[in-house]
Amino acid sequence: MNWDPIILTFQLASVTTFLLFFIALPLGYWLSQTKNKFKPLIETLVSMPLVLPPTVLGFYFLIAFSPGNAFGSWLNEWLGIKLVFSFSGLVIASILYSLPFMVHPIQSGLTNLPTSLHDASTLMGKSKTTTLFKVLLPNCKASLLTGIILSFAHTIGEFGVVLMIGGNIPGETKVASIAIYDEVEALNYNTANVYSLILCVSTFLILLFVYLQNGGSLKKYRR
Amino acid sequence: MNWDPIILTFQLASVTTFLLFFIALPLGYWLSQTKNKFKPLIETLVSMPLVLPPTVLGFYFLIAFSPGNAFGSWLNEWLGIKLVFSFSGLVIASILYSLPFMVHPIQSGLTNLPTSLHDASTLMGKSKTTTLFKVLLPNCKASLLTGIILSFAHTIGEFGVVLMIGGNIPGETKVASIAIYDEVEALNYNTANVYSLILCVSTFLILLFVYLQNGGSLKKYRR
Amino acid sequence: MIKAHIEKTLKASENPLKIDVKIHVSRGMFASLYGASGAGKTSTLRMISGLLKPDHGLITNHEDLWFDSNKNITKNPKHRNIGYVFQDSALFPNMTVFENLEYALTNKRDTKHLYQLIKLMKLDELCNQKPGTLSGGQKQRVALARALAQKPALLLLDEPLAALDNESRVELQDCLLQVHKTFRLTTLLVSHDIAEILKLSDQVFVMDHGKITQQGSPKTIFTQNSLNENFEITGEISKIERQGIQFCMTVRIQNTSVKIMAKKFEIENLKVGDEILVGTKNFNPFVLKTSD
Amino acid sequence: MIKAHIEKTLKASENPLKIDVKIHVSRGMFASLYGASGAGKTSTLRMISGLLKPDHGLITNHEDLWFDSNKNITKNPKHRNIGYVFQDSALFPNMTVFENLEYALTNKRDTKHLYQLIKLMKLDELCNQKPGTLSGGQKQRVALARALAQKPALLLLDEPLAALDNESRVELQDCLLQVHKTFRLTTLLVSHDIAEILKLSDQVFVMDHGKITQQGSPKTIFTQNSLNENFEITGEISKIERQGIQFCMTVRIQNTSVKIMAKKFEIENLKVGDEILVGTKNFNPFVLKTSD
Amino acid sequence: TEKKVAPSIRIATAANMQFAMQDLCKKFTKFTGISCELIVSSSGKLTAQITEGAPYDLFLSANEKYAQEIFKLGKYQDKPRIYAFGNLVLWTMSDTTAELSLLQSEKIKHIALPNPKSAPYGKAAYEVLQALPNFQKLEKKLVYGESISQTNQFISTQAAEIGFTALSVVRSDPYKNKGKWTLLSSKKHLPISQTAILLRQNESAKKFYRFLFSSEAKKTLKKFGYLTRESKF
Ligand SMILES: Nc1ncnc2c1ncn2[C@@H]1O[C@H](COP(=O)(O)OP(=O)(O)OP(=O)(O)O)[C@@H](O)[C@H]1O
Ligand SMILES: Nc1ncnc2c1ncn2[C@@H]1O[C@H](COP(=O)(O)OP(=O)(O)OP(=O)(O)O)[C@@H](O)[C@H]1O
Ligand SMILES: [Mg+2]
Ligand SMILES: [Mg+2]
Repeated sequence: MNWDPIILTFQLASVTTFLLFFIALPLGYWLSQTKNKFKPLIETLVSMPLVLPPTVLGFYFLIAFSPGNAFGSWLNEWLGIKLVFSFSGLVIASILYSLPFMVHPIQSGLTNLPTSLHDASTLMGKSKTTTLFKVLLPNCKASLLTGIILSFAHTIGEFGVVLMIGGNIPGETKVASIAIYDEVEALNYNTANVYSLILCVSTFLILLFVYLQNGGSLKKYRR
Repeated sequence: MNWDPIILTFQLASVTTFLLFFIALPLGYWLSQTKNKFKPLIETLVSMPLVLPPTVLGFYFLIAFSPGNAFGSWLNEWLGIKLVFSFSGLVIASILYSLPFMVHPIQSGLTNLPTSLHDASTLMGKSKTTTLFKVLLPNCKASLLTGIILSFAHTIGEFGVVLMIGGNIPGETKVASIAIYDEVEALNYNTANVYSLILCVSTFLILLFVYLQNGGSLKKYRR
Repeated sequence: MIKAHIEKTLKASENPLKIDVKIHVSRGMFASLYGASGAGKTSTLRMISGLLKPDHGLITNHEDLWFDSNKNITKNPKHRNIGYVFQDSALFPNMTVFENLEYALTNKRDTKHLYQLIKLMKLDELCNQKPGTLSGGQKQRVALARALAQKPALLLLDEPLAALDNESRVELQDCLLQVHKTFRLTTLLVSHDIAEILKLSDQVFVMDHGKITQQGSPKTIFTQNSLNENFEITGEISKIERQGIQFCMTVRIQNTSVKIMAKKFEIENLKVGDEILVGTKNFNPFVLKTSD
Repeated sequence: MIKAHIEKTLKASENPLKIDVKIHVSRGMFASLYGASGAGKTSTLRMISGLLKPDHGLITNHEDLWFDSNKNITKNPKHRNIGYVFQDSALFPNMTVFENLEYALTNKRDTKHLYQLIKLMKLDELCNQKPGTLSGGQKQRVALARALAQKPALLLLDEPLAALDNESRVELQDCLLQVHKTFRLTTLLVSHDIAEILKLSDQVFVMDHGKITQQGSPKTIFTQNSLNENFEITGEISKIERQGIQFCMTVRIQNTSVKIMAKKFEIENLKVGDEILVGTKNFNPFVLKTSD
Repeated sequence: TEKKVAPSIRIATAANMQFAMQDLCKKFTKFTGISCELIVSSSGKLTAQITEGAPYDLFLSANEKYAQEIFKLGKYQDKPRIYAFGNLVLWTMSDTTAELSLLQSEKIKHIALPNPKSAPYGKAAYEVLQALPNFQKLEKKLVYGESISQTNQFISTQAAEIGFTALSVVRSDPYKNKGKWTLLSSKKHLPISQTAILLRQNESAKKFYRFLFSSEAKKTLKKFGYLTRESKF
């Protein structure tokens, strides 16, 4: 058995989760605060990856990212970035694909904080950034953790998008879910089972941790 | 262009959502009430479809449901139900796959109701069922709606599982997401684009409706 | 007669709270449970009602055994027939006021009782409104009516008036008095308002850190306890005038005249010339020097 | 001197509420805003602080223009330097009491001011605790200290004591009095407790359905308003005894003796034999017939 | 909507064969009145589904291995039979002619081919590449499509500058005049044996099975770029 796909999967999940956190943070914060009338529209767009078939998404990524296309060639020529068949492309696609899994918990965590915390900090003359980092985020750690862990687990399980734009390059874009698919295609069911087991067990443990932790932190406030 | 896949998709989504509602209702209710120590475990299992690669899930469904297998043959012989390559099989797989999208909103809707509503009804001598249907559910309609609509939209977008156990049989298991895949495979990008457009627009509108409605119902209580 | 001898350890936050209480309330009496926040008042009520299971103990209502840890008997709360008013009213938002009352009826056809309650509690005009459109005071009035609709064997009131402003509060207290006069239900009220307890109840249990520290008549308890909570002085009625729906009595005390507003039922057996005792519970006076 | 002439229509629920108020509070004064629930008190405070934008109007603090709808000027709330105490305390749960106070400091090195506050408000022992472990009264004491830590130009208090039990409430009222004596901050308190307003404030605004219906000194307002809310009678001090940290005065009124507890600062210029006026605000008496 | 003509047969078809099969089916229906449904997917997935009892009448696999795998189950009477051989081409969307020598050029960043593990055309392409002198360098440029169709997507969207595909693809209607391609000699790789196995012994299915080996079918297969028994041997 080859461990590369497993290692690569965890690398992809880590990098994606890390970057996603910093993208989702301002977005979730904005959504939790705004009364803008376009808010439902933005919320819908953020949630689209939940309901779109990943292969559809992947196919359009392929078209958008490929250098034969205006956007893709612009990226390629001006920034020297090639998004198809590369780890960085997978990261970008995964970020888009896991976006709702990070934005939703952050947004709801911030929304559920009493507004008086935000107001109090503002009236003390603190900037929005100070308020966010010193007051709001430390008080919704559980939501942040949920977001981080869900995104991580979801990226581990990602398949359709990666299949479409990854090109199945060993050590670069061949993640575990693709490896399972490959082995199934090649009728090596035993190897597929081993990969699947590793994937299932690790996502299971990760989720169980979230729920144990959530239960625990909720219990403190339950009457 | 063939409308069959679109019609089939909406049929599948409707049947799945309908059945799922009645499965998720007792489950969500139980999760919202219980202090059982296995609760985090059940919550984890319910959430697994969120993070597992659909193709992995589909592959194991295929094996589990197939008449060559103990469970599949039992179903086949005793109940006369064949789950692979049939519409009913798709429904069952979709129910499992969309489970968290229905259970989560119902559970959180019920959890967020003041416990005093439940207590008050109990002390009036009402049974759990009466309390649930007369008091609790009517007061978390928004959550129920969210659950129904998310499940519906998610089933529309379903792909990996259906591809594996459905077998792509026109009029029976060839839903829109598979049709798109097929057309892309056959290099008919135009038809694929039309299908994708229909799928994207309908899921977009459905989600937008959820968020407009959520925003609206939240606004009433916002300070 | 309700008897509750119960023990339970609550493990919230760092320091667990051990509740260990003995409460006896005779049939038809109005008893109150007084204590600071966190003393365990709500938990006690929840245990009596069966919403929370005690660790040890015995609860009986007249001949009826509700809980016995030795015999391992727990009567389902839904069969205890308890009228319970929650601090947050707990009206069902999906039903109108009338539907809320109707839902609570044990016998769906007993509409006579329903209309009697609506009349008694002056709910006629609110009947078709949803709870969301009611004021805090109106909500609690409806919640009280709903608790009475099921003709309960016991009435438990958990700070029903704590969230109200002064005016609604006094109004609801009068309403509670009226109800108790009419139905003579055994009642247990949780409150941390001494004036309220003095006004309403026959008996008070003072609770502190899960234990009953004092019990007896409210007047004895609260006057011996905190000297300046209660104040009484005698005077003579010199005039009674009608003012709208109320009455205004002029009372001569020493050489000043004091005007006191009163409800109709309060002055029913009073007339000019009567000597009366004017008291205030919760006496929290200010003092100004007049001679200098 | 804070001046606020503001208008705003709030479109909550079915019937929108139009707030239209003129509030002037002179420098160093303690003013209160009184009114039933839903009258618009909180919204008014939020508009003054800048958390809510008025539709029209003008708000100035001394020479400083905070809001002018004509000139389209809105000063950012974070630059208004307002100390605000919320009903729910709004302490930051992730910080200890000390860190909460420190966070509010405008000048991080001004620890002298910090320690002065901690001493004044008796917070020494709470400094290292997290807000979650404090009682309701302690929480509000910390919240008040925190609002003072930033040396505010204006102190806004939104029912800081509404959720407290009697004992903590009276204690906090004394604390507020003390603070006002020490810092002489222009203060606006929202309350629907008449006794509290009478005890604390120089000036009261009565608010009803978004409008100021009455304003003036609390004594005038509340005595002319509801006859039996206020009660005064004269007596003579016959004894003053120390009892723990408090003092117990025996006052002879008519032929009864009444014992009244008092704080040290309250009896500073009183002695045995002095004639005093004993009053109670929020006079909600009961009447008993004694002659029959 | 037109009513479905009964009886009809379901043919599980490997992706590379789909264009030729569409044509064959049309002809077959015209002759016999029996309609055909094509289930197009990768050979691996179809094999898994047939193993689990998928209701297909006929399976056209892209190589012998998958058909043999199914025959091994012991449920079927007829041995798998090869009915045609596939041809491999090198295909590009750019203006330069597609030559094997072009692969080393700086401009070529990615070379697309189907996954050799599961797709017969991929395996053949890999064999061709391995025989090249500078294979080590080229290996870094390889990107794998899940099936031949995905490889076609990679090439046609220009995500990969060049790639290997089936002759039938570049001769199909959608791609007839797109890009440049060269046929690779079938001597450079093991034969790509298009294999058929009959899954159900019903009359219609048998009829199609027979039709597949008829000279009429062979004509069509040739037109789409396959070699048949006669032409090969
Ligand atoms: N179900 C429970 N499990 C564990 N601890 C609990 C539970 N319910 C309440 N507590 C804790 O027990 C203590 C007493 O709570 P309780 O609600 O009975 O007090 P209370 O006297 O009603 O106070 P208040 O006046 O604030 O309503 C509190 O510290 C509370 O956090
Ligand atoms: N941001 C807002 N937008 C619209 N309506 C609001 C807003 N905030 C409050 N309201 C509504 O305006 C009315 C007045 O609210 P406000 O909180 O100012 O009253 P209040 O006098 O402080 O009452 P309470 O004593 O209950 O705190 C209420 O009916 C409330 O629902
Ligand atoms: Mg309580
Ligand atoms: Mg308010």
